[in-house]
Amino acid sequence: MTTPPLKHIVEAALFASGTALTLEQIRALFADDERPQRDEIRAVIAELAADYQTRSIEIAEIAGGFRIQVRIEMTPWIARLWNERAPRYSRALLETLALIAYRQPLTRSEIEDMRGVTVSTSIMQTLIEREWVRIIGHRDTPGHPALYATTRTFLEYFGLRSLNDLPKLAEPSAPLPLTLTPPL
Amino acid sequence: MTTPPLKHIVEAALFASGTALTLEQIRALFADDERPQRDEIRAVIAELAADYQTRSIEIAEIAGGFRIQVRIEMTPWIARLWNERAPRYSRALLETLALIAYRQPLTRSEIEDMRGVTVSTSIMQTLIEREWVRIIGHRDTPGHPALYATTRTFLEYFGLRSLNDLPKLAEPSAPLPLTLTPPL
Amino acid sequence: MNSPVESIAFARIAGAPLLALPQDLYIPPDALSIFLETFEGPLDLLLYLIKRQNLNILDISITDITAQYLAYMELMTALRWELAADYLVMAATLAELKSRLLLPRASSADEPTADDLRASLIARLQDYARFKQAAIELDARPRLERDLFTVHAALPLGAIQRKQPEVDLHDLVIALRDVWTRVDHLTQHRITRESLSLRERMAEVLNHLSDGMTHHFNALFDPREGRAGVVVTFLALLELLKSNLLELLQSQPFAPIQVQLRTASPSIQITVDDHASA
Repeated sequence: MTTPPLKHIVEAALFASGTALTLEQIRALFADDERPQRDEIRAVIAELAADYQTRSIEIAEIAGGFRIQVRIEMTPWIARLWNERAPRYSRALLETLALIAYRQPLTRSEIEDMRGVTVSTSIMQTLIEREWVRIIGHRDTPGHPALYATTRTFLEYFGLRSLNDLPKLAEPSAPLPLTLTPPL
Repeated sequence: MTTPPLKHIVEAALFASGTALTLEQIRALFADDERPQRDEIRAVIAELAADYQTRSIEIAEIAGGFRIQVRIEMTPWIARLWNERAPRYSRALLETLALIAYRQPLTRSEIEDMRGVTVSTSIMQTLIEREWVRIIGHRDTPGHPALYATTRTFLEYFGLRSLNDLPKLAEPSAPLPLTLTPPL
Repeated sequence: MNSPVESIAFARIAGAPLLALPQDLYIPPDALSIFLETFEGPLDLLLYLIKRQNLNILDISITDITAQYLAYMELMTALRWELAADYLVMAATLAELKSRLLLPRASSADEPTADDLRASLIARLQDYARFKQAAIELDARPRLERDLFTVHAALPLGAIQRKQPEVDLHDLVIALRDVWTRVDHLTQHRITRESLSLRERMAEVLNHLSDGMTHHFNALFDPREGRAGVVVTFLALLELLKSNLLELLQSQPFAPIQVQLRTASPSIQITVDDHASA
C-alpha cells in the first residue's frame, strides 16, 4: 500500500478529530522517519483552505491549532440537526467568565470584588464543567484560595486564536457603553 | 443573505452530524416551502461522492442513511489520534447518564433543571454514539423536545437484566423544581 | 432627603414608569422579575441609575445617587431578601461617602478623604462597566453549538477501535446521588410548584376576603411561611389586582393599606384555573 499524500493525511486527521489540532499534534501522527516539517504541514493546510473556498466548510485557526468547521452561513439548517436550542448563559455567568478571561489568574473573591456580588457556586461549577475554566494553582495568601484561568476549550468554544484575540476592553475613560441590559 | 446551494447544505449536515443521516432527516432541516425532494438529495449526494474521489474521505451508505467517513487507507495515521489511554468521562456526563437511566424518558431541559447546569450537546452526542442513550420520541409541548432513554446496549454494558435492576436510591426529600430554575 | 418610597414612585425601567407606590399598588406582572433579574449587583444598579440620567460617571452627584440607590434597595429588599447583603455593603459605602462630603472633617493623613473615596467608587464603576461590556461582546461571538459546528467524519467500520472510557455501575450511582444532594440543596431556596402554588394562593386570598370586609394588607401575609411564602402571596395579590378581583384602599399617604374584594362582582366563583398564566 502506498503512502497517501501528506495533504490527505492532514485532511483526514482534521476531519476525524472534530477539535482543533496543533501542528505538533499533527506531526505526532507520523513515524519518526516520515514526520513532516511544520512548514510542510502549514503549506498543505493552506492548500486545503483554498480547496474549501467553494465548499460548505472552512479551516479556522483556533486555540493555537487548526480545525475544520461548517461555514456560518449554513447554521440555520445545521442547527436543526439537534432539534434543540443551544444552551443560553446568564449575564452573571458571562461576566464572571469575561473577568477570568481578561484578568487571569484570579481568585473567586477577586471576581466578587470586581462584580460587587457573590459569585454563585453553580456558576463556577458550570464554568469548570464546561471546561472553560480550571484551577491552575492557589494564591499564597491566608486560606490559599484557588486561582482560576481559562482553558484551551474556552478558546475553541468561543473561536479565539489565543487570549490576545479577545476583543479589546473599552478604555476606562470611555463613556458608558449605551448597551442597556439585554432583554430578559 | 442568499440561500446556499442544496449541495452545500447537505454536505454541511453530513459533516456536522458525524453519524449517518437518512434522506428524511436531511429533508427535515428545511422549511416546508423549501424542502427538497428525495431524488434531489440523492443527486447531490452522488455529486459529493464524486467530488470526494480525489480526497481523504468518502460517502458511505449505512443503515438506510449516508455518512461521511475517512478512507480506510488513512487509518494507520488517524488511529494515532487516539493513541493515548482512554480518557475518563466527565462528572457532567455521568450525572446526565444517571438521570436518564433513573428518570427516563426525559428531555434535555429536564436534565438541566435537575442538575442545575446546562448540558452540552457533545455530552448527548457522546452518549448517543456510545449507544447508551437514544431518542425515543418527542414531548408534546412547544418545541417538541426530544425524549431520551437508555438502550439495551446500556443494560448489557452495566450487566443489568432490566432497569428494575438499577440500585435503589433515596429520592430527594423535596419535590424537584421542574419549572422554576432560572437560566444559568 | 426624599422618603425612599416617594423616590420609588418615579422609578423607570427601560423608559417605562414602573411603580407608583403607594397610591396604586399595581405593578406590571413582569416588573417583579425585571427587578429580580435585571441587576447583577450593586455596581450594576448604580450604573443603571447613572445611565438613566445620561450622566457621565465622572459627573455623578453622590448625594443624588445615594438617595436613589437607597430607594431601590428598599424595594428590592422587600421582594428578595437574599440580595440584601451585597447591596447593603454598597449602601453603607455610599452613606459613608455622603456623610463625609457633607461634613468635612479635620484632615488626617491616614484616613482617605471624601475625594479619595469618590474616586475609588468611580474607578470601580468604570472597571465594572468595561467587563459588563466585555461579557456582552463575548456572548455575541460566534460560538460552538449555537453558531458554529465542527466537522466529524466517521471512521471506517471496524478499522479503528477507539478506546472508550470505562464506567461501572457504582460511578453511576454516585453521580446520581450528587445530583440528588444538589437538588435538595437548591430546593431550599426555591419556590416549588408543589409546595406554594400561585393559583392555590390566589384562591386562598379570595377565600380570606370572601366575608366582604376590608382586611389589612399585612394580615394577608403569614410570616411563618418565610420569604418564599411572602413572595407567593404578594404575586397572588398582584395577579388578583390585575384581573380586577381586588381593590386596594388607602386613606392617606403612608397609611396602612386595606384590601377588599371588588364589590360589584361576587366573582369568587371564577375558577382560578381559567386565569391565563401571565
